[in-house]
Amino acid sequence: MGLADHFPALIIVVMFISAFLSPLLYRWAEKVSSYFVTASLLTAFVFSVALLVQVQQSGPVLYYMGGWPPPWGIELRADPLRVYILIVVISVSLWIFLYALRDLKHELKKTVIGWYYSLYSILVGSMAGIALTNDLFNLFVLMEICAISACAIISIKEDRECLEASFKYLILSAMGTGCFLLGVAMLYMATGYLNYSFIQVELAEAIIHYPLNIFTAAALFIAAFGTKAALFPLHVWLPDAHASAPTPSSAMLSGLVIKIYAFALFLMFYQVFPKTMLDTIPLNEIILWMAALGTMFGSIYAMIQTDLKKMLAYSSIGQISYIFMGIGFHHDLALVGGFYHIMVHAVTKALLFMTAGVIIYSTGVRKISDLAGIGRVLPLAMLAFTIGSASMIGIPGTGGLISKWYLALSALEIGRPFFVLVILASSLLNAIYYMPIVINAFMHQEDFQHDVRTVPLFMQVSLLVGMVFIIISGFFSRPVVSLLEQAASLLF
Amino acid sequence: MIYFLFAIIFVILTLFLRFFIGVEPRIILTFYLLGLIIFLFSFTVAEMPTFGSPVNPAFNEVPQRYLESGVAETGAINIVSSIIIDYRAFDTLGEATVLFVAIAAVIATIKAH
Amino acid sequence: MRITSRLVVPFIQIYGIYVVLHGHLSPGGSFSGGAIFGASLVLVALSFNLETGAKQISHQTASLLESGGVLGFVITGLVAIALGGNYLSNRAAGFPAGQAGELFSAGAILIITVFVGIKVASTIVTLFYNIIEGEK
Amino acid sequence: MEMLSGIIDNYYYMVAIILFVIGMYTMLTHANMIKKVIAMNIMDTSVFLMFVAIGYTHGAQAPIIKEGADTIYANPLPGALILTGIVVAVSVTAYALSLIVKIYRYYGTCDYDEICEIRSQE
Repeated sequence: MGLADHFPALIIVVMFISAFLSPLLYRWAEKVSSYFVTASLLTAFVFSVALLVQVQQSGPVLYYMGGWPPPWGIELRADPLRVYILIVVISVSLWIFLYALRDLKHELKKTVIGWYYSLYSILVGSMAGIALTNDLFNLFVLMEICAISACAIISIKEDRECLEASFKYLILSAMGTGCFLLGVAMLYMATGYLNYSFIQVELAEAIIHYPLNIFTAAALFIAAFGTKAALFPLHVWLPDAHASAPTPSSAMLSGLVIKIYAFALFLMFYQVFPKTMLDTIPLNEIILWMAALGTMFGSIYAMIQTDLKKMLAYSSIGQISYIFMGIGFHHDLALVGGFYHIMVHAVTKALLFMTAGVIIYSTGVRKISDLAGIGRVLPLAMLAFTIGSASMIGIPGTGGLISKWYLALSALEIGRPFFVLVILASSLLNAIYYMPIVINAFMHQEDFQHDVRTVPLFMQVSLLVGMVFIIISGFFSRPVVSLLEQAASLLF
Repeated sequence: MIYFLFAIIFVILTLFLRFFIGVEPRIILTFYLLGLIIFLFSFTVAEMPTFGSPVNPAFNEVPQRYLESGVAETGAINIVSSIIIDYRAFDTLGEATVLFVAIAAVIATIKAH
Repeated sequence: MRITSRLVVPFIQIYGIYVVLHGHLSPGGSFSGGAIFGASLVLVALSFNLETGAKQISHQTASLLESGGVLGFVITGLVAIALGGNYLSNRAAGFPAGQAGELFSAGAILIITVFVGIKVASTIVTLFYNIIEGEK
Repeated sequence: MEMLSGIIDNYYYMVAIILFVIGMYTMLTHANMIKKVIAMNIMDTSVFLMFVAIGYTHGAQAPIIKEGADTIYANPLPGALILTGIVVAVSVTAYALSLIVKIYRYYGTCDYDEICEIRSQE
């Protein structure tokens, strides 16, 4: 048995170790702790790429924690979809961390940066765990870790709005986990297992004896993950939390944290509940309609915002709805679209938040109306903003088009052209609130009014990386799409 | 017949609460809403496996193996301990991590403000 | 009050250690035992004053113990990998199991219990002090 | 009537559900933050009650194995899970309380409505 057999466990453990050590290291050697976290993120990245290679070669990897086979022990499962999510999570968080190294110094007090590193790596570790675990109760524990650390990286900024926002977020996500645990209790009661695969087998039979139990559990799961992933009517916590947080936290929360819950809901639907159940009850329809409303209302709310970060936060509500649409169509092309959108939107939204962070760092401007003429002062940042918003709208040549293309294609294929209209209309709405900012920034006649600080090299480089990636994802989408198609074909 | 009786009791109760005790309509409505939710849940409860029965689905081969061979496999006679620290040790690692996160979050919040 | 707590605290602490060490033999375990031990330290701080309480265990040590407790847990799991088992495995990795029912039995269970007990006790103390200090 | 007897048999689950609804209602509607945290705990506790009730078997004993004795033991798994769950709930409570301490220092109140009022006045 070599190291290669233990990758699924090691990815999580490496992040946890870095979290436990970084506050201690920070106290004695500041420089070392940031290198240490970067190194462990890199290690986790290497491990997850190696895991992808393993999965591609020899099918899903199952890892038994403690050597106990399920249903007695906890099982980690690495199939292509989960590893894809894992790689997205770890690589995007590595990129955001490189940006955060410079940005945190001016946004946070010096004494808490070590704790920020710790919370950040625990957040990454728990998200990797959510992507990999195959056990309902383990999922609950990891979700709770994820929720606390996500709240803590908001409230760490010295600003009273952050406190309120993170309290609201904490209460609502505690409600979410409460609902989730009740659902788990009902499923456990009816089946006697906690492992996804065992539950799926057992439920096919149990659904005859305890149908209401299982429907209630499904409804509770939708409520729980909907709250955590800001599905439209349950999104109330998101704008405050994402807008007031420090920039790297905003990028992290908007880019990854809400998506991991959408992915968890996807796992519930396709790997926990039996296939027959989705045919008999219209759970998919509920999600689909909520998502359709979310794309419209998220964009409409975003239009009336005056604060740049708040607008980006509302735009996240619209964009997460595309991912839910991908789940709700119950079709393999839609899944490809939804999962491609997870990656594209993670990068794009993180890039947009970083741009906002750079603008705030260098000029202190937060209001959209004050951005006029900024394109001549901060050309690189505004170029990044332009490419990011192009991807949000879905202009050809950016990654945003690919995901919308697949979503619309599958909507046509299952014979629901109405949703194509929804996707088109929301793209139009996106254009309505992103384009004026870009146009104003470059075309405005007068000069920019505020003082400008030079942007550090690290930040510029990370903006550049994001831009390049979005363009690449727009032109060379084939490898990822074929991976996703292969994974989706396993499910249907 | 019995539904009719329930309806009459319901109306009388509402009128009584509103006019003799003087409860606000908003509060009465909220209570009825909560009652409705609990009523919907009660269908689920009625359908659940019987409480305390030794043949219900939760008591399958999983706890059976814990109880029968737990001592031999882990060496601990307290089966709950052997579950939390051996069979499902990763949960406990997560739990210790939750404690650590709570500490980190509290210290970060308190030091930052 | 002070005399009572001075009398009671050593017994509480011994009881806490007992509960931790007998986690695999009797009801209780790392969490209950650690909480009892931590509560005794909080009791000292409450019945005397914060400074006397802080003498018992300083912030530095508390946070060291915390990280140390979890790290010990994680490393016990890694040792299992080094011994050839899966992560966090006990018997399969070859931890000595001993005679069931005795104090030093159950291999990794005892080690992990002690680590988690330390962790929980220091967590309770740290939480208490930090929230009190935050209020000032 | 079949339903009624089902509920009476499962009164333990029913109590858990009622507590859950009470906790959720209080958590979502009350303006006082401390009350929200208490309600959160009620909600969690109700789920724990439900879990523990699943593990109960009539006439069974706590799962500490005694050599030679021929007894029925209760299902140990829910108990073990709930030990984890309780610690999780405690840590969320601790963090929420520390947030409240800080919010109280900024605004001088724990009431959400009053905070909104203070903010709108500025």
